[in-house]
Amino acid sequence: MAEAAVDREPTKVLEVENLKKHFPIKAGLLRRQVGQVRAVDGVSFHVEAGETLALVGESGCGKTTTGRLILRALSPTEGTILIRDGERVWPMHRLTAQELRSARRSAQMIFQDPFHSLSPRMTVIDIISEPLILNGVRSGSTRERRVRELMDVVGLPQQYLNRYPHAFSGGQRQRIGIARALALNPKLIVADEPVSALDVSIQAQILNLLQDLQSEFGLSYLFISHDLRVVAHISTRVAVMYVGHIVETGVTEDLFTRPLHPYTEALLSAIPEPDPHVDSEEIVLAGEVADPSHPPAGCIFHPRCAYAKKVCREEVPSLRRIEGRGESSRWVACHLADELTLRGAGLPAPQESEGG
Amino acid sequence: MATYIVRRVFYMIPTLLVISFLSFLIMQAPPGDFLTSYIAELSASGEQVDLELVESLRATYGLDEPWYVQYWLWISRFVRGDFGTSFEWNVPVRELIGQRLALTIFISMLTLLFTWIVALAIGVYSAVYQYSIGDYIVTTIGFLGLATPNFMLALILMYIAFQVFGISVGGLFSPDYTNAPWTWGKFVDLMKHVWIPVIVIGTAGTASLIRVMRANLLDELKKPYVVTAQAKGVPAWRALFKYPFRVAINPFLSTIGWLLPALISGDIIVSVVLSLQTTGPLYYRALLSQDMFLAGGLLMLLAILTVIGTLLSDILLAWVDPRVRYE
Amino acid sequence: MKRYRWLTGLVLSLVLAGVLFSANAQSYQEAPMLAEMVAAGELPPVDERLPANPMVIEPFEQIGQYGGTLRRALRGPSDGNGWRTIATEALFEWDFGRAVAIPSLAASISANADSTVHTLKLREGLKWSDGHPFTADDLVFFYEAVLLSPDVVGSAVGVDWKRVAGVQTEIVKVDDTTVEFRFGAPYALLEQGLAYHGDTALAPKHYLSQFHADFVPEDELQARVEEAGVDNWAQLFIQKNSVYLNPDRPVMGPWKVEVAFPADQMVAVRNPYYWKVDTEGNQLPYIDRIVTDLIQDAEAITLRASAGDIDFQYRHIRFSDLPLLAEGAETNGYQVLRWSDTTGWFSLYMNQSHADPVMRELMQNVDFRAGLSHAIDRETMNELLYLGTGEISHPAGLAGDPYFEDGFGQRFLEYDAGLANELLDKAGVAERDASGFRLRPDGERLTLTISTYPFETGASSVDAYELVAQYWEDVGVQTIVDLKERGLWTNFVTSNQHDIAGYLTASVLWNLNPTWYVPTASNTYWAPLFGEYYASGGSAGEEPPELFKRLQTLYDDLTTTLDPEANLELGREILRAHDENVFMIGTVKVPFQPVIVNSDLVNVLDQGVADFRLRHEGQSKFYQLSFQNP
Amino acid sequence: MADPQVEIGRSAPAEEAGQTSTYATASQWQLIRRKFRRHRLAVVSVWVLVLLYGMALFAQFLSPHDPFEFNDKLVGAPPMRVRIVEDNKLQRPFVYGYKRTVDFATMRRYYEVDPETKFVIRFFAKGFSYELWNLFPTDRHLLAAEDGGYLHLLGTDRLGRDMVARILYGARASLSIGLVGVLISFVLGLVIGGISGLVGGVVDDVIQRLIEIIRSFPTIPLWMALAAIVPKEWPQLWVYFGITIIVSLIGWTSLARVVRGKFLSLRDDDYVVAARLSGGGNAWIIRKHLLPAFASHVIASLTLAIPAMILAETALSFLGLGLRQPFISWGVLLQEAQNVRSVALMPWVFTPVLFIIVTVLAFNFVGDGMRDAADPYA
Amino acid sequence: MTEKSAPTALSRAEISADVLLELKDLHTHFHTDDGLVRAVNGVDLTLRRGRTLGVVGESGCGKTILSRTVMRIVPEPPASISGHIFWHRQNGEIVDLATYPVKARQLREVRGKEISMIFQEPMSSFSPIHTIGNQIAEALLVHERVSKKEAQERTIEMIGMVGISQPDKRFHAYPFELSGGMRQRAMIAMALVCRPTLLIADEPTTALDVTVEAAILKLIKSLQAQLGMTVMIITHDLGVIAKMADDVAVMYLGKVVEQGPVEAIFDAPQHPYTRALLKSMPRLSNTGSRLEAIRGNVADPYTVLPGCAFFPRCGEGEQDRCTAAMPPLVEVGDDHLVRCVMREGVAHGRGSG
Repeated sequence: MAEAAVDREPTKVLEVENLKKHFPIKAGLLRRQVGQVRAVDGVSFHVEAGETLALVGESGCGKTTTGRLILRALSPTEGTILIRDGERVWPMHRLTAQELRSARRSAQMIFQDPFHSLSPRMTVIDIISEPLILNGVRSGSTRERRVRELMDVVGLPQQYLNRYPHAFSGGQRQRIGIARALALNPKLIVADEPVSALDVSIQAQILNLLQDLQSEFGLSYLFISHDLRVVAHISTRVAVMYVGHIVETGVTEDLFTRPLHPYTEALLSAIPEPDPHVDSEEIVLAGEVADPSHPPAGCIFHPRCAYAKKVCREEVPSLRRIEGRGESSRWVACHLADELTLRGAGLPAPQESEGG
Repeated sequence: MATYIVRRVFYMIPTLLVISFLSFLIMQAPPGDFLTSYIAELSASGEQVDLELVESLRATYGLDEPWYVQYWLWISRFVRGDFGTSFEWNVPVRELIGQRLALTIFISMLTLLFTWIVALAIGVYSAVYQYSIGDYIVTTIGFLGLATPNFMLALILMYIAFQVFGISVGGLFSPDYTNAPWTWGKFVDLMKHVWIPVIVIGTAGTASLIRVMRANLLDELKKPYVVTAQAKGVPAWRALFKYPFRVAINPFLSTIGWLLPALISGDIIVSVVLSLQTTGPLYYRALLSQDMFLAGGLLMLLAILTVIGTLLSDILLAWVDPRVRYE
Repeated sequence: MKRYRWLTGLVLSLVLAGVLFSANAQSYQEAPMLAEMVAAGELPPVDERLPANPMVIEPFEQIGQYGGTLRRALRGPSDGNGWRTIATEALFEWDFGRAVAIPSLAASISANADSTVHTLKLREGLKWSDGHPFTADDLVFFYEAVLLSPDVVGSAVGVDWKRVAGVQTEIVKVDDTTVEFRFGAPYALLEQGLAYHGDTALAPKHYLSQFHADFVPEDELQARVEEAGVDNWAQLFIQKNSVYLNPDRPVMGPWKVEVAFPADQMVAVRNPYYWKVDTEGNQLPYIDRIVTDLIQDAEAITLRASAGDIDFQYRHIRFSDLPLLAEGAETNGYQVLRWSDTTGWFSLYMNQSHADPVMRELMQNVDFRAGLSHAIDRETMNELLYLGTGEISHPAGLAGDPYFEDGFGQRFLEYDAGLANELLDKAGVAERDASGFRLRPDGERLTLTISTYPFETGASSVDAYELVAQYWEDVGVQTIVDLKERGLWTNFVTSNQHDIAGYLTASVLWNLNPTWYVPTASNTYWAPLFGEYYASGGSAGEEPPELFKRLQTLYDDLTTTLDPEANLELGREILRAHDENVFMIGTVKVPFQPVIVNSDLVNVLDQGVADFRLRHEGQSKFYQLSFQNP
Repeated sequence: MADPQVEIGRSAPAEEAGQTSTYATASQWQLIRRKFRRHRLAVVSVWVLVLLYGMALFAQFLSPHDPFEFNDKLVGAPPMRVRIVEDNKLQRPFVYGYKRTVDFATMRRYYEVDPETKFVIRFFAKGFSYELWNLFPTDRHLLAAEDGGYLHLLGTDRLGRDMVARILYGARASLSIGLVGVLISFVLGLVIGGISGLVGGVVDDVIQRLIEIIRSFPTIPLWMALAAIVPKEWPQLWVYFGITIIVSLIGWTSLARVVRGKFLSLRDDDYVVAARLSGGGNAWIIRKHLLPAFASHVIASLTLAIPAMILAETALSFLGLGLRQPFISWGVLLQEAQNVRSVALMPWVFTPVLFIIVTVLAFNFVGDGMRDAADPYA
Repeated sequence: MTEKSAPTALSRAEISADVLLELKDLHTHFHTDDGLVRAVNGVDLTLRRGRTLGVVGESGCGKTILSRTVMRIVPEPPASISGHIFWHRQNGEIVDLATYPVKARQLREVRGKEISMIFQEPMSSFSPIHTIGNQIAEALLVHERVSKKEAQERTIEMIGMVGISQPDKRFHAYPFELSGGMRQRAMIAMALVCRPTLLIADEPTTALDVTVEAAILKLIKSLQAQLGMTVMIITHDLGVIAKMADDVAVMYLGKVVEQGPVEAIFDAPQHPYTRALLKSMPRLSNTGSRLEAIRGNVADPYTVLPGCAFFPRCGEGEQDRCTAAMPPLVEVGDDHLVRCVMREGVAHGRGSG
């Protein structure tokens, strides 16, 4: 939370501060609220213009909820979300339904599952022009021109204009989804696991496309993923989430090679690198992921942490800046960050085989 | 779970109140009252009624009161377990219903048994051999049962029973046994009669159950755990009955509660046509003759059973399906 | 003393029955089942049970034998007339199948000079089925504590002689076996009236008074009310007073209900104190038991009958089922008798007191009615409904009714569309609209609605009236057949809302309920308003025109005219008015009523009259029916 | 790809095949049709229904006799057989008349084929006059016996009326009652279910409870009461609509549940969220996404609801609460036949049952097929 | 990779003695309304005892069907199987599983006892209404003459062995009461409770988080060592292959296009498809560079292209040679086979050298 407060510069496309989303749990005779699932519990981060911030974590850590909160597909319980588009700053957390319509031109979303994120009942042109229609592009011919343009941009043959999603492969569908997201020229794209449902070969196509689009249109990505290999490949910076909290952020390379949080270390150690020569010893975490409706006292990770001490069980660590532990600033929420020396991701593979 | 049940029971109270109110409105909705139909009945058989006497009767039975007063009187007594007295039968409603209850439940249970055995067997068959000729045949037969109007089937079977088997129709017993105490002979006599209603009522129910069973089972057969069982080397029949069948039958088991009201009402039309000594004809007659307390008592009883049945279904579902139980 | 009473009884019965008593004068015979009970000491000997002068009955065909169970079927508790008509007794009863009242519980009746006071003597020593004496007190109890009581109602059906010439009748006990009926005017119909509705006038005071507020302290009665689970003592009384739903109530009939509905089968067992004997001194009835199955569906009753499971019944047995019934008769051991039917017309009650003046004028126009009558092809209707065997006439009495004259009801019967059109034109509905329908004199389209409900008298009323409607449309009269639920129909037509009511018409003993032919009540469907005027003594309804007033006067005279010839002439004049005016247009009447009779049953009236007033099957006197092989 | 069904069932696109395949541009409904066609029984049933509705639509033209025309010469006559051979020679199709004898002992009519009277069947022959759809006055009929003759292919009823004509005319009411009833159920179900699913919260609770209450009610008394509310003064046509509404009351609750369920499940689907993020308001989302998404499911449910409505009409008629003669519906025809003597003496008056059965079967099969095809992407 | 057996040069005879499973010209075709799907279309593969074979390929390449064909648990019909599945028993007996009728008792005896399988979706692969203990013990009850009590004891032992704490308590747990990782462990327990010779793991970790995946893979490896099993692991993730497999088979459209020891495949991939797969894979080691994607998509399963199926997406092929006929599998190294005409020359060269 300190981070956003300290440096608020016009280069920041997205600023999130102390974002919370608590889902009520109702039970009992009168369905009274008896507790809450703290899906996102005080998250702060920002995305710089033109960069890709990866939000990583295991399933249920709250990263998808965070993504949806930013675009107000869900309403936050607490916190501020600012999206900056040129001179305009949208306080997403408190916009009315009417204002949101305008604000969403600045930020769009790409979904994980290309089978579910496209209406099976609409043709490609219908799907891509939907945001155009809804945002006042009245002329049909203008719309079609724009759709064709977008199809070019994402690499879809224009003759598929009148096809339905079911006629496309997963990769192509994801391209359609990307074209839809681009239709209104947003500044920020929240990409929620955009490639995890795709085959590896197609994954590469889409990742390349996302990178190309970023450089072409100056997009900023909030890239939500659980796949650290993909994250390593595409992101500028990484934020690691664990049970509703961000436990560590940093520039990608820095974070991968020198993790500061034991959870990041465990995550990195588990990456199966496609190289039979790499023989890493992965860290097996004890126990289960904490229950977000009954988070443990102290550090949320302490029950599974091999390094946990008394302080970890009692005090909640704040996300703090660690200087001099890398080329850029690092933030971590660990009491012991200064004491521990943690292992990074596997060493670079030796030489590529022929054709590499 | 306990709070869940308590909450459901708690919800039942307003529901039943609304139902009781609606029941009463429904009974009051047709113009006239019991005496109107009583007079019509008398004059149809040639009697001339004395209108002065009729007014006096109306006062005796409280039918001259406004409807909300009648409702209040009725419901306040109902709550105390006093269902009132049937105008027509001159007997307390409770007694009247009680008298016919045993036989009604017996027939319903028998029908249920018939329906279930047939429906489950056919349903399983047609799911396992989906799109086979056998599937098409049993499906068609099942639908045929659904499509044939019950009362028609009842009439035709009644005639066949009379013509071919020489069974004295109307009711469940031959005249000689009607009031006789229970003996083996009376039981045999009952069994001679009871197949007609069982088949007639059963066929309609069977068809839909076949469909449900087939659809459920088909859904379950596609589930990966069936492959798991197969991969374990479990014999096919065992894999079928231990896993998908058990899961597919869950929605079935949970409908047991829904049958509760059906146990009492039976299939009204069929029981009227066959003149069964069950509650169905009683009910039908009560509605027709506007025998208010009898009709109201039965209506409320059915509604209560439905609501309890629903609750029972849910509890039963939780019992057979651990997933629901732990939610 | 006892012996003396017995002797007097014997002598009296000999005198009254006018039959020579040839059997053993020392004793009466009784059914074996009763003899057993006597032997076991459960019952006094038959001689003590019988009255001093039992009614001696000559069986219809032969002396019967004791035993057996007679099987019938009824559709439900409201079907109670099916029991009443065969198993209840009254002060007078009809002779076999004839509208002739003969003393029954009454030993004799005499009247004063102007017939305003009738003195009725009961048989000596009559006993209720529980052995309690039946006396004049019971009659007075019924009349004063039940019929005239402001709090309790015995039944919705009253007695015919409650008021005569607007004055309430009095019943006065003279001694234990004698009562006087005191009327406000000479009264000519008492004996018939006692035979017709007499059974309702019997109330066992010793039993029923325990449920009556005049006889029981309030708290004691309240306890009984609560025990029975009813609202008030009047309800309790009604409950206890039912001869057929309450097995505890003592009766005077030949059988007493032992198991009542709501059991699936009603069982009635012989009344050991029954007070009729046959000519050989055998205490009646011959048959031990009557069982009545509760069968809700009429179709199932038909099947029961054709299976031979019904011994004697025409209730719910229909002409249209005859082919089916005839088929099973031989194999299943029954025969199908044909009793004459006295009501089975599909009549059209032309509302003479129509609320709409234009319509009323038309309805009252004889040309209009005649035209409509001529428009009906009754031959075809007969063919369609009754295979051409039905009777074609208007309802204006019937052969067998003393007031009927040959030739009544034969006007305007022939099917003649030309004549029909001509008469209708003449009646003022000559103009037609674009669709070819006739217009009323005020220029509106003439639309006749036949209001009826689905009933059956050998054929369906709906079919019959639909046919009529089609014939009328053929002569340009738009006709709608409006089917109502029975109760609603009754309300509708008695409140004068109809054009034409479609219903049956009674033809015998109409003098006891004259509404069929004389507008004496609102259920005179062809003139409800005028009837209401009469019934209310002019305070309600509408004063009728002269023609109808005359009918009312004629009827008033008929009730008070004792001279048989003069009385007959009054009745004939009433019927003649109908013959001339056809207020009720008749169509076709069912030819006969099939009666299912077990072939083993003897003493069955073979030529009966299917009529409620003659007590349906009861006119064959069930107490003297007997199985040859019980 | 753990599930082999998925792997083989999902057709991967033919991108390399440059031509635009029909599959690729096939809309939802085209795909549904394609999937539906695999259910052969359903396809046959569709044609059966087309035939039945065609019969209803052209009832007047197809009827050889006026359904109200009674024939006192042929009361309760058995079906006539169409013959083409006489004296071993091929003839134009014809029927023989009947010779009637009456047994007055049993009051029964007997009909014997009378080779003396012969009625040749003419196509497009003249018969009773009518106005087709109240528009075209004509007196042509598909089939009719040669002048003055009778053609009772399914026999006659107790008043000598032609069963063919009565069944055809009855089809008009019976077949439309299902459709109209379902339409009413649909509107009720859609509106109430939609509100329930969309608004949620207390409104949803109240509606769900209401549905529960209505479903707790035994249908027969509900019908009886409602049928009693239908004013007796109403003309038959109004009564018909009244009955239709009553019958439709059994359908709307289940439809409302379907609609609500679909609303709830679709509301959070990714593509709906996407539309919302594109700036779509509630109205847009409902119109463009939700309605099309469950239209097919709802139609399948509707199809399955129709037979229940048709049967309900017959049951109501049986109870004497529904339509009544002279109005003709299949229920009315059955009610008229509802007695033992018909079973025993003139079983042909039960032919309407066959039509009911075929209709109900056909709708059920079509509904089955529709349900399977409703989601072509599954 | 401590447990991984070092690649050794075995003679032909030695290899065959070591063979556990041999697939010869195996076809699994599905007859669907839309046409014939050749899910497995002529596969030749050999599994050797104690080793781990990784089968890798994109969705729709037929790898899952292949694994199920081995167990004969594909639905027949619509599937039809031809070719040979030679199963070498410990006692030297060799049976061809492809020849048995689909309901044969012999097949059932192999399944779960000699060959068992773990699935991708541990949630749906368990019956939701039976306890996991019940479902695990069933395999024992079906295959071995054991009492219920004994079955329970052995099941509990097995549950403990796969690293589930409080095994006697978890025996009575329902699947939904366990976390994803625990369920997968239970699934492994179920597969191993009869101590099978061959364990087929079909995408065992795809549905799991990365940390859980690591633990599960580790568990499989340790159990393999402990029980001396042979493992066939099906995955689309080359990372998993690299970590687990001794030998690799790369599948494309129902065919094995390349197979060989894992090092050979990763270090010197011969088939253009294998190479493309490896290159399209994002790695930690080359985060900066652009990925090399394979163009296009996996072809329609209904259409059969003449020649090499990969040709339309292959950048290296030559129209005439590649589309002429299906290239044969040629050996390019020790146990290293490839199905590519472009390698034929190389192969010969190697083969001769």
